[in-house]
Amino acid sequence: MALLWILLLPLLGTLVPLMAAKQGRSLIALLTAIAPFVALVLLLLVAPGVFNGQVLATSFNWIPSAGLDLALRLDGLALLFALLILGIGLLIILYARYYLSAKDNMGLFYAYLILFMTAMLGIVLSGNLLQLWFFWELTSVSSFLLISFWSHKSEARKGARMALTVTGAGGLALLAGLLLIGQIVGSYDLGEVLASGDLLRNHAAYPIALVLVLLGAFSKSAQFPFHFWLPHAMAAPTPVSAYLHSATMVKAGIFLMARFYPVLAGTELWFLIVSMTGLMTLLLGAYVALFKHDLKGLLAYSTISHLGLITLLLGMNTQLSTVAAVFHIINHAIFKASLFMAAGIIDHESGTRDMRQLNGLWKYMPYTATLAMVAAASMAGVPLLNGFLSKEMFFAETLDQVTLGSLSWMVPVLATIGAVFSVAYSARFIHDVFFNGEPIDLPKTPHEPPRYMRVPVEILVALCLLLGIFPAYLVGPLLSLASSSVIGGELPYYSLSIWHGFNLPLLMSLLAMLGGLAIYRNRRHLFRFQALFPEPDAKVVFEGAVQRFVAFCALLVGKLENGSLQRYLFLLLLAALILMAGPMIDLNATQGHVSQLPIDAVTLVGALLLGVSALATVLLNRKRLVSLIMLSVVGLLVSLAFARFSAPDLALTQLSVEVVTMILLLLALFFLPQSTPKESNPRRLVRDLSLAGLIGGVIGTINYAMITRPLSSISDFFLENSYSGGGGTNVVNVILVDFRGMDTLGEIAVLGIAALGIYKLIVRMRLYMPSTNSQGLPWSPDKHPVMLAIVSQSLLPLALLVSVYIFLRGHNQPGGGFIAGLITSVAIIQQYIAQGVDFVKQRMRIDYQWVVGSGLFIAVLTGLGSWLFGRPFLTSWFDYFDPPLVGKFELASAMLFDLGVYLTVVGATLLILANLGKLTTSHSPAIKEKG
Amino acid sequence: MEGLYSFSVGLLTACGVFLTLRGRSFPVVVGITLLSYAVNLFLFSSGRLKMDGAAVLGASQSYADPLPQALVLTAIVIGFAMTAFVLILAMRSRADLGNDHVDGRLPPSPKDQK
Amino acid sequence: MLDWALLLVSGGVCIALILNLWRLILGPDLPDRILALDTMYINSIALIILYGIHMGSPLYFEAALLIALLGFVSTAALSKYLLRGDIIE
Amino acid sequence: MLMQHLAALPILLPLLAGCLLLLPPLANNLARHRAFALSVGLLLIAVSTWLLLVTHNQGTQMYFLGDWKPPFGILFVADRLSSLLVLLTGVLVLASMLYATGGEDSTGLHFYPLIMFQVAGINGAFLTGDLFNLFVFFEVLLIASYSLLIHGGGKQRTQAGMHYVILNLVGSSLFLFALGILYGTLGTLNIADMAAKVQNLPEDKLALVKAGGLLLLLVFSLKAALLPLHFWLPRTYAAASAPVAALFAIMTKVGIYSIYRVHTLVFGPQAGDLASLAQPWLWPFALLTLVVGMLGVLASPSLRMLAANLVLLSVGTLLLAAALESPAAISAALYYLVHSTLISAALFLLAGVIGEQRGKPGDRLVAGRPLSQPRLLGAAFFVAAMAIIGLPPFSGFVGKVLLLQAAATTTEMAWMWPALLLSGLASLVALSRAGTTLFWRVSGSNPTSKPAGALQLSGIWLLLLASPLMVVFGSGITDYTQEAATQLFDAQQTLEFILGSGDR
Amino acid sequence: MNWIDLIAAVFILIGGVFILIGSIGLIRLPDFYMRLHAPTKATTLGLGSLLMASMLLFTSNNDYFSIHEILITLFLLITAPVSAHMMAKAALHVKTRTREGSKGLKVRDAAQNRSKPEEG
Amino acid sequence: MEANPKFRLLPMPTHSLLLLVVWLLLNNSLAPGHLLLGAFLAVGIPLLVAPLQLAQPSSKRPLLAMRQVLLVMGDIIKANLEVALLVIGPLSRMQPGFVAVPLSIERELPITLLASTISLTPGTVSCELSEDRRFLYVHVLNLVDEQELIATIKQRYEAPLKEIFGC
Ligand code: NA
Ligand code: NA
Repeated sequence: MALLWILLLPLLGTLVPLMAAKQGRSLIALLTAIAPFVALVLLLLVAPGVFNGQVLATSFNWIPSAGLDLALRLDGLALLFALLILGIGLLIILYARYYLSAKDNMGLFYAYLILFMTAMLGIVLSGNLLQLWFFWELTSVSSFLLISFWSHKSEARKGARMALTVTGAGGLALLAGLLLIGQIVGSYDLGEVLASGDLLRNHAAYPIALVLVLLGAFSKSAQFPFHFWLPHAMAAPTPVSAYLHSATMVKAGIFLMARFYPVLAGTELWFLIVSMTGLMTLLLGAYVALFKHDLKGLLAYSTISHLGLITLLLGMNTQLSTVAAVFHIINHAIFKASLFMAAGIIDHESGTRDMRQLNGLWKYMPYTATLAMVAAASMAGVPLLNGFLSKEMFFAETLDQVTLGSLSWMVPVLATIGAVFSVAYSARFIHDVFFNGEPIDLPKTPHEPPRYMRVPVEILVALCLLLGIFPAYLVGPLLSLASSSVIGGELPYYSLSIWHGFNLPLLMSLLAMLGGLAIYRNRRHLFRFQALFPEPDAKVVFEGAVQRFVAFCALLVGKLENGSLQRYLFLLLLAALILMAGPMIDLNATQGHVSQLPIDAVTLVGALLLGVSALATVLLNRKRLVSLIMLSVVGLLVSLAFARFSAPDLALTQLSVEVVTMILLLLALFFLPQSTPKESNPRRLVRDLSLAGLIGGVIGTINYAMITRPLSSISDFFLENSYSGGGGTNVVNVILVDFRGMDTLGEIAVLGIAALGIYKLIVRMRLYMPSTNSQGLPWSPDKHPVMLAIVSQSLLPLALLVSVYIFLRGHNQPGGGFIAGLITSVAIIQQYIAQGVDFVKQRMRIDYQWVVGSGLFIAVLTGLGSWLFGRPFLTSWFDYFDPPLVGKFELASAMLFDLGVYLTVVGATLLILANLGKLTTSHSPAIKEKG
Repeated sequence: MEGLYSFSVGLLTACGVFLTLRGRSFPVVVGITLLSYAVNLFLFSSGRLKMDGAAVLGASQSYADPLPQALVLTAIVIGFAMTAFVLILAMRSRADLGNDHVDGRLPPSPKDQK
Repeated sequence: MLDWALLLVSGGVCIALILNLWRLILGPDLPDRILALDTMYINSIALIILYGIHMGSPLYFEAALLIALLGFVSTAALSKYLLRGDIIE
Repeated sequence: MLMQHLAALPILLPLLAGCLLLLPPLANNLARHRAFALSVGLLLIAVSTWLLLVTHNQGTQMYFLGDWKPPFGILFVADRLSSLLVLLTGVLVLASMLYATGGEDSTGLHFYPLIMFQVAGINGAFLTGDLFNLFVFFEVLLIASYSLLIHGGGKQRTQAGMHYVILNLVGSSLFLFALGILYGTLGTLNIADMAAKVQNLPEDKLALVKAGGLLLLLVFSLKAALLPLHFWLPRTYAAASAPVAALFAIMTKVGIYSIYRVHTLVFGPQAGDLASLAQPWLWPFALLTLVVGMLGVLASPSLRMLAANLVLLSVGTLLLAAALESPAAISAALYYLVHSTLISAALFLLAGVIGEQRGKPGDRLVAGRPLSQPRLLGAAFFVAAMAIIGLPPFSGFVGKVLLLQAAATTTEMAWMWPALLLSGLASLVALSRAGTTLFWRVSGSNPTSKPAGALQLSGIWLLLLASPLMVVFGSGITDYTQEAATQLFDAQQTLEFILGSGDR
Repeated sequence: MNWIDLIAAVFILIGGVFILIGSIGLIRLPDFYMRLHAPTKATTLGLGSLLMASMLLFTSNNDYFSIHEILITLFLLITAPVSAHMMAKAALHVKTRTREGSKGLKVRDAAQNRSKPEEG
Repeated sequence: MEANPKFRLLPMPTHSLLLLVVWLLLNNSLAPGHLLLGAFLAVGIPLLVAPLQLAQPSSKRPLLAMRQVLLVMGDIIKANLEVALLVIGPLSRMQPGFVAVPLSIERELPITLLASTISLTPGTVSCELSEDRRFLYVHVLNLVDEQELIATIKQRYEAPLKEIFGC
């Protein structure tokens, strides 16, 4: 339970600074510190148990199906890291209180910082692989926030982005690796995973898993070649650098390697990848650090090289090297954190971090200088300081390294060279800043920092000394505990004494000292030599690379999505062709076994006319009006075909729709060019023709194959139940209003919505009307020819009567609400054509929108009516009445439904056409637009 | 008869497809209308062809499959609504963009296409 | 006799329709085409009536009636288009 | 009494509301429209939740329209899958309406009625058990979406509209061809009945049915924006006004749902000679969609475009899952579907506010003046970005992990893992660039733009809040999705259930 | 065969002949204005007689008076002249060619701009 | 309905009658039910459409009107025969031409009726009406004697119309 709180407290703690943001800065800092402090206390309380050799663990189910549990696990390694995270974290909080200026948003900063702390704790305490990854990514994110804290600075943004991208990518690799491990082991529980090392190492996928996990670790721990992001993360406020980029986050990668050491290490592959990467990084970092003029830059590269050192140690596959690694983790955390803080103080008090300006600060801040010098000495590995001890162990390990066979001698040599440079840059840190003449035009005159800003540094430096002098007592137990949980077994013998007598490691240390000092003394030449090489700015390179890639993507996308509908349609239709043609190829016999109808002359002629007029529509398509007339011929013939093949309702519908469509097309054509320019090049034409031909062919074939095969369908049911169950003899109509009433409801909804949408379009439309026709003749002045007006208006009542007739008989004979509606609208449109919009508008003031609405409403309501009788939506009701002298007649809910259809159709068509007509009339409808 | 019918459907489809692939809005609309005629005939025939069998009870001895007829009716109406919308949209695009090309911008002239 | 007449006349109407389409494609002017379309409407009324008689079913009467109405409307609309361009104003 | 009609309510409620909004006393009165529409939205969520609970506890709900039993009448089927999507739609529409109250609803006519009809169409598509009725509902939601797309007017919308509408018109024609083929061979329209018929199909109809099924797949893929039919998506979504784009986030899912439904039930593993009809096609193209989505995400010049391409990414991901054709994959996909839909919707809304507050540069990814609510919107954007990238602690990572796990046992892993992980990386790069540019690369001051109102922003928060909740209650949700997926794949049981009900 | 069928057959034949002639005229006549005469007239009578036949037959075959065909005739009688008129107006407006040698071209020009015809 | 403020139950009595007849024609029956419904529609529809009707003179002499109708019917049959013969006969014999018929009636309805009759009868189509409605332009398929033609039209068709509408 305590474990949970150790994690939860800081999490809740993130809210504290946010809520306290209005308070004074010291108070914020104090309040912020409470949660981590309590967590630390809790940790120390549970620590004894761990020292007694048990592994504390608690776990709760979270998302079992994903294998993700909230599982906490505290062993030696976790304890060590948790201590570092919380301990140094608290110091950082104190330090940041003084580092941040008044204009920085302190609450936010602390919130981010604690969030990060939580994430780190989550990593080290987690007992479930997925949960580990969860917190791993959380560190990337929170560090992004911290690095970009001064978001107005370009380098802060870029640095943060770079860090996020690199570590994020690593995180994805890690996820893959962890999932793979989980798959191999069959569980994501860390305990089980750690228990199945052999299974893993012998599994075929081991190399992949290893590489993936290491990618994660290396990217996080800034190992070559992923090291480049770390220096640019220095754009962060120094407390962040001290915490994330020395003590904790960059150690997460190390932690990961240590964590999985028992199951992944011990193979050739592990040695080669890990140790060689480590060595490379060690040398590179140490060398580059020397040439950095920025204090933090120097420290950053030194961090890189020390991380390389630890990695190298972990890679060397011997138990002692592992112990050394763990020991150096501790030491590096301590001295590097203090160095960063010192650097921060210098920066804070002198206004710059450039060592070319910073000189002889000893005079101004002797106390800080002393602290910094001790820490730097420890970094250089000077005896009596903690850095010295782990470095000795390191040298010792390099010496009995045999895996490289006859080349093994290289390891100690290269290690020494690395050490030489680390001495050199440490020397520079000391001499170039605190001595070496007078400061050169500093922004401020430096002086000692506020009392409490120094305290953290003092504590850490004290630790450097104490650990350096009494290692065995102070760090011995913790070290052995942590190391044993890394090795996962009995520890080898090792002594933490300062003096092992004169031996090779000591000699190497001495060489390093002297060599380092020598190099620093003659640095001018080295700097001059280094100046010959251009110094690439990783930020620029990285950004450039990303931008080039983005541009490339944009190019590709532009090529693909070239905004040409013709291409899109072509692809769509081509896909359709392929998908339909594929199966049809397998079909061996196109013709089925159903006896076919004989061809009669009339139908033959009809087909001929249909074909010819369709072709004419295409061939004459550039003369738009002509092709429009042709189109309506096609429509006419199609409806004749429907009539021919015993579908009178379809014939009627097709006829009326076709005429309304034509009127619509005419209205539109008036505002469009009267002819289509010739712009398709021959290749395009051939392409389209062949595609069209092929699709037509395939559709025709399918159609033929289909209708020459027998069909047993559900329709018999409709024929049988139409009268008894639907109360109508016109089965088609009964299907429409009863069996499949929902389709009809949807269909009229579509019509109504279309009308609304079209009205939307029209209201905002600005079109000029052409002053002459295509021949250049002016329009006839005779707006409303007399004869047309007279005849149309006398036809109107007749037409309405007919539509009533069609409507009423619909249920039993061809007809119905839809056709009736179209007849009505056509009749009214005829009035518009003959008499004009204004004439009609003045005389019949109907808001067609309401007609549409009420039509739909009636239809829906009719459907809902059946609810009153406890029947489902659209359940129809009908009955026959036979009152005296009126005669037998039927009443059916379907008729009411059909009335809804009727109204919707009328409303929709008129809403469209009438408003389209208004388009060129004086009053523009745009006034209606507002609300 | 079935062959003749299928041929006509295929022909209509081809014509519709070809026009749909044109670059200007009006021919495209005409093409879509043709295509929808073809579709309706196709869907209609899925109930097989029948003469003298209107699905009105008592009007004939054996009836044509009424279901596809109902479906086609729905399809016709929906097709009408859609055609109307795309047509007005084409006008709107002429109004907003100053040309009647489906892409809203005129293509490069044939010369610089090559 | 009757069937014979029906067959013959349907043939005649078909020929008529073919002639109409011919004129429709031939043009030469738009009025010719409108006239041809109008005639087609009327001839198809004839065809439907013949079909109705042949089938002996009144189901197709409405179709004929409708064509009569709609043919007029579309002819009027097309003519108005030639006259005014804007058919609803 | 309502209980008995529960399965129909998610469709009828918005339909009725749509009508009422067109009639007095509500007609043409913005204030009343807002009040009414929002309350309907809340009601819709309540109903959908109820339906979800009922289906989850009492099993699949069926609703026989007109009291005609299957396979003859149309029926609505609310199983776990469809109820989940219906609820998702409810949340989405409420959010987008809340946002619209900020003023987007008055930049054109009939906003709320159209939204209502759109929802009716979407829910109908999710609930119907009849293939032709599915077509009808597709058309309803399409026509509504056309009208909503051009809401607010402007060149881009018209231009995008032309492409969107015409492509979908052709798509609808193809749908009808497919329907013709399937009815002409199987003689039925009820999806379950089709499945039953397909299982013992006469030899000489095989090819035809196959053609029909594949054509259907094409149509659904067009709606789902599967490469190479995806072209309409980016520009359409980028052009639409924010609340509309947010609602559109569900539209691709309708296509995906249809593929899940039809090509699992009718052409699924048990379909005899037509088993796994879709998979060989889905595989390569879903993968390509993912790749193109990645490119698009990186290439996006504006936040809307970015969000649109993120939708494309999710489409690729979801169809890859469909290609795996395993309950585990579908279960993961469902979780991911809900998550990605909500978050991409939130991104569209955010793009809207950001665009407004930045003035001239709008939501284009260039330096501009500071926002008037940087903290608030920054936080929202940060959450949305992390969620969609798949970074903890938000819902994205669960979905990713589940998908990766589902793929891990298959041979396709070698393709799918890199694709999924890289798509995550691409979004990471793109969104970090976008965010830092929009919120941090600012110059000058922001005198003019007024801060977005609480009601408007509540729409965004509603969507974003879902993400952490989906993580916290992950176990419950994943259990649900798993059951939904198993139910989906248990075709035999479904058939007996639906067709058996005809005798009862 | 009964005599009603016979009469009907005759009507049908007459109708057919007129319809055919109308369409022949549409092809055969040289200019628009002349073509206009053929269908507008021939069809009225043609259809009329067809409808007569239909009336006869339906009335004889069914038990009721089937005279609704009259409606169609009525419709056509009302609409046909107006259609012709509108088409002629249009033709005049777009200056459709007239066959050379046709009389009253001055009148036609007057008609084209709906003004008074100048005398002589 | 602002068009005509004073409400009349039968705004167009003749129309109403016509509608009732047509309704019965449509239904092919005299059943009381149809009569009832027909009557209802005959009253209802005119009420709906009345506002859209331009006021027109009503016929003063129905009997004369009847006679005129029959006469025109006869002429139509004649016309058809003539035209048929002309069409199939040799084209060279035809002498097409335009004629301007001066009008002495002004109201729209009579003019319309006249024009229609002209169009329906022997080889004439009324093409255009002059702006001032004083001249009706007619195309003649075979123009033998212009003056004679005009005279026939005026006395055979226009005169009766004048009487019927009493103008
Ligand atoms: Na210096
Ligand atoms: Na107009």
